Amino acid sequence: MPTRMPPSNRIIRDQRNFRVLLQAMSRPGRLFRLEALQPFGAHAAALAVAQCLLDHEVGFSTVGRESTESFAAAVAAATGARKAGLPEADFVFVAGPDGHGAAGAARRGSIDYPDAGATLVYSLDAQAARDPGHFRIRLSGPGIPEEDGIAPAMREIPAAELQALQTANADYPLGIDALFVRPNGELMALPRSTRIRLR
Amino acid sequence: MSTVVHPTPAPPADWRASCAPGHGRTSFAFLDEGAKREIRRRMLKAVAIPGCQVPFGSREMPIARGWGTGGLQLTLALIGPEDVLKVIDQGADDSVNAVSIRRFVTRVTGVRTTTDTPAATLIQTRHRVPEEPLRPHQILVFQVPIPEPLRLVEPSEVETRRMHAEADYSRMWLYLYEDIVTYGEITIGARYPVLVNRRHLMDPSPIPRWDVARLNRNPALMLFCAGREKRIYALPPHTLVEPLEFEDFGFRTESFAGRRCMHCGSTQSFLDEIIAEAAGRRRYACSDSAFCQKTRKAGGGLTHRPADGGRTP
Amino acid sequence: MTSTASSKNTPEPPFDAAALNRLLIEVLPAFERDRLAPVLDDLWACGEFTISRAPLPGLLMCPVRDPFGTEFFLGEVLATTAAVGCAGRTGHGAIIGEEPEKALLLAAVDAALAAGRSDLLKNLVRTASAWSREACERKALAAKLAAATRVEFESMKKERVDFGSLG
Amino acid sequence: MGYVAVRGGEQAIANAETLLLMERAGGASELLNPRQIREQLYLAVDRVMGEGSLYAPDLAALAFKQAAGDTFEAAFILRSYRTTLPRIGYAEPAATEQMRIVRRISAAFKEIPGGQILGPTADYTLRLLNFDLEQESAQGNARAIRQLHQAVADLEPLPESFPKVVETLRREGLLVARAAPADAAAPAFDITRQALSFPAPRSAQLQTLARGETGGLLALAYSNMRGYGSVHPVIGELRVGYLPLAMKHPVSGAPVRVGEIKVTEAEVIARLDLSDGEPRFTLGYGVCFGHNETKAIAMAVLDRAMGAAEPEAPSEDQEFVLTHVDGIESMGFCNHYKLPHYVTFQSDLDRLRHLRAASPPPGTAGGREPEKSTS
Repeated sequence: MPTRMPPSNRIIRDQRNFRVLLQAMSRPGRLFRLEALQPFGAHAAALAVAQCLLDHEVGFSTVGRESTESFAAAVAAATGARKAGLPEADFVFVAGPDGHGAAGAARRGSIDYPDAGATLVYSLDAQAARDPGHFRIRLSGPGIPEEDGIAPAMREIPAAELQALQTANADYPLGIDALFVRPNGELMALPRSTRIRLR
Repeated sequence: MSTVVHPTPAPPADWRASCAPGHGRTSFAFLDEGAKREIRRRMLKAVAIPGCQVPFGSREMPIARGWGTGGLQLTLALIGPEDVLKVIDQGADDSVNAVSIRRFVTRVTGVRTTTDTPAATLIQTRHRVPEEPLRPHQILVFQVPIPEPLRLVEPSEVETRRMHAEADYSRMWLYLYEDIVTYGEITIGARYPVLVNRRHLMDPSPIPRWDVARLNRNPALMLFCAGREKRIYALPPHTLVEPLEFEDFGFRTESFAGRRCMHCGSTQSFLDEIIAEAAGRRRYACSDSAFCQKTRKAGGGLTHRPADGGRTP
Repeated sequence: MTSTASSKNTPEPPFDAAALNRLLIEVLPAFERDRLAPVLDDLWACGEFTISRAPLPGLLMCPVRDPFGTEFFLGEVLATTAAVGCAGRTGHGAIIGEEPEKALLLAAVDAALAAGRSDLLKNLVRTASAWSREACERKALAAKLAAATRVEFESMKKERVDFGSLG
Repeated sequence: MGYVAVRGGEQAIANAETLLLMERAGGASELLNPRQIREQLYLAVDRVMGEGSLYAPDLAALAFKQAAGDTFEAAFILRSYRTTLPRIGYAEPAATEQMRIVRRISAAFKEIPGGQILGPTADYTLRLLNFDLEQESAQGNARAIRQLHQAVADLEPLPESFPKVVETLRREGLLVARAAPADAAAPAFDITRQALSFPAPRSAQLQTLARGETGGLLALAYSNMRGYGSVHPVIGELRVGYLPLAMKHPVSGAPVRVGEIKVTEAEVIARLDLSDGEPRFTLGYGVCFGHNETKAIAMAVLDRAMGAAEPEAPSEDQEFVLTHVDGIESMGFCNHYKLPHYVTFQSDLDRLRHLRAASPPPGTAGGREPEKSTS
């Protein structure tokens, strides 16, 4: 009969981080905190997400303004996941707040299996400026109790990127699900079920 | 070749120890970590598309298919050392299947368990939603025998997939309509179909109609899993969940009018019917055993919101 | 062929990595676990080996090709893998079954050959040659036993079968 | 009427387990050694491995002992053990041409290259109850085996491997072609990692059948052979033997042998096909762990039956076949009805009593048009 073995640190961290991810996905637009991966670097939180969810069964892609080679190498080393083209990737890691069209190009699932849509992980920059456009943005939908919606907790995401997500998710339940992480482990999710309105 | 690497090389003098049975296996919560990752990925997708059935590579568990392997896989993929677990079957913590599942999970994780609903962080359930209200930090995991609400009207998976894709639920509506025409009543007992987020028809698992209103805009996350049918689905907190009903023919819950629990005297909980002795005299007791005990301790004074939203005729 | 082994230590063939591995894979399945303990003790005695990953049982998914060329998964096979270090190189061993000792042995052979230290395998190769003869005989016998059930339907016609004797 | 589960079950469960132990091992006979099971009840062990989808003879024998000979239960124990183990990798695709043959027959051709090899089979042995086995003599067995060994000493051993019988047909252009290389190169679907969806790719079909329950496969295949379907199989070749397995070396990438596994393979020739203009034979394919000919043949028949363009019988309906052949799933679901269902039953009782109390004669609800709510 199986008995209990002392769990390793990695097992415990992945479990805790998953619960944080699950809470974040269940409560779109709100701020949560992951345990980031040491040594802390620019993408420490994104790598913690990767380690929690990715392995050799999964294909991923990286996009962003800066060179994403090292980012992709770090994800592959941390997880054993294979690199895939943007339209085939299960996970798309975005370096910085600007997706450079990733939201529009990523897989959105099929009408029979909408869950085949990709997950985008935006690894935000610690120094990014807050976008004033956020005062006009309202999120509503499952996981959000307020009838009139809430403003997203992370204000450095360009309003244009949120618009791109809203466009990608216009044919709900087809769509993509987005996670935004800061280097310190802060996390916010915007699943496709969240309506993003510009007032 | 392997996913587990021992960082420090062992001197071969120890080779006998390294060949001993069970050496080097680190497993927490029974499932291997690859299985957990897959289930976790699917859970996140299920939450992102409320009420949509997400396929997953269901693993074989040491309990039989149909006995809660789906719920158990979610519990094991969710659980961590800080959790406090509650397991109920038919509302009761001491029902044989609940005992068996609780025993297994504690054996492979060592987590604390409770029967007290508010004290639990993770609740695995079969056929009931606890009577006491859930809180935002709690997760309720349902064991699901048949995840497809349309199975009642269509046996083919290909066809039901299409119906969900097109949000074409006309055959379900027709079924309810014909039921009313034939019987003057909707005859569905438990497993009453609900519409989630105004988009996906969902099987709430075989909970009584009494519990259906508790799904609507509940502050806790609810996860559903059918191990045999390999489907996960979810209700994020505060999600709109509506039972199918006609404007002039509303959804109705079970009625226990004029009856009370023989132990705690509650008139506001779902009751089990018990045949006492050979005389065949009927008596009633709370299905939620933890709620019943609490009510008794409080001298019958524990009050809470009726589950039916005042719809009982 | 490993070139760094000193000529005086060159053991008998077969002696490239693939050949030695193939030989061991053929003979080891028939062995009881405890038969390998003295072999491993002897191998470790030189002090050149370290266990870099202890033997671990796991599942090997087994794909098969059907007659149309479609590849599919027949099922999983219980297997054990291990890694052994030798002179800065890592050798890998894998074998069907829960067989930690055999996986270690295979890994040690792989490590020694990868490190160009075939001299460390001298005793093993001698033992393995004896095993090899044993295995060859066993295999030949199996092939002969199967051959004994070969039928030629054309010639069967000539055989007399007394159906009356079957009652 | 009411149905209430046993409560306070902790002690009852423990006692039930001990009672089970007593049933299995409380008798006066000597306790079974798993090794005896592995060697002497090898067909049961093979069946457990095939349906448990895990090739591990020692563990299968142990599971068979634990399950007191219930193959469903033993396969189930093996499957759940799988769940605790990591997948260490993938073997190189095995080519069954390489199989080391212990048995190989063809019903399609009288003479096949290499000859028909009966191997260990009971096919031509009368199924008379053998009372000699009540007092089986180890010495007597050893003598018989020794005699056979002596008798074969001068025989020409079988070659290492044999060509496939159906390849002869293919060379003549009488058999449907292999899939285009592009299709063949498609990665195999893995139903243990991805949930099956329909239409299922061929790789998923074969994997589902390969781990199917022998009786379930047989029942569906038999329905087809009998007339609820139109596959009239001719066994092109049935093989039992040992399949060599290799995996990639983690450093060099070269294939390295890791051992061999016993499998049974059936290729059945069935029905004509006109899809590329020329009439040709089609083929059904079955393969499974261990020695289990019934399963391999039934699998091959179902494989072919599911190739029907328009399903007309249950065995030709891919979804029907693939969702009902898994022994662990069907047995689990069948038995789950033993679990308490008193909440759902209470809910049904409520409906019935409500109907009877109101008791409207059928049809009187007509004239009232229920409308969809605006929700």
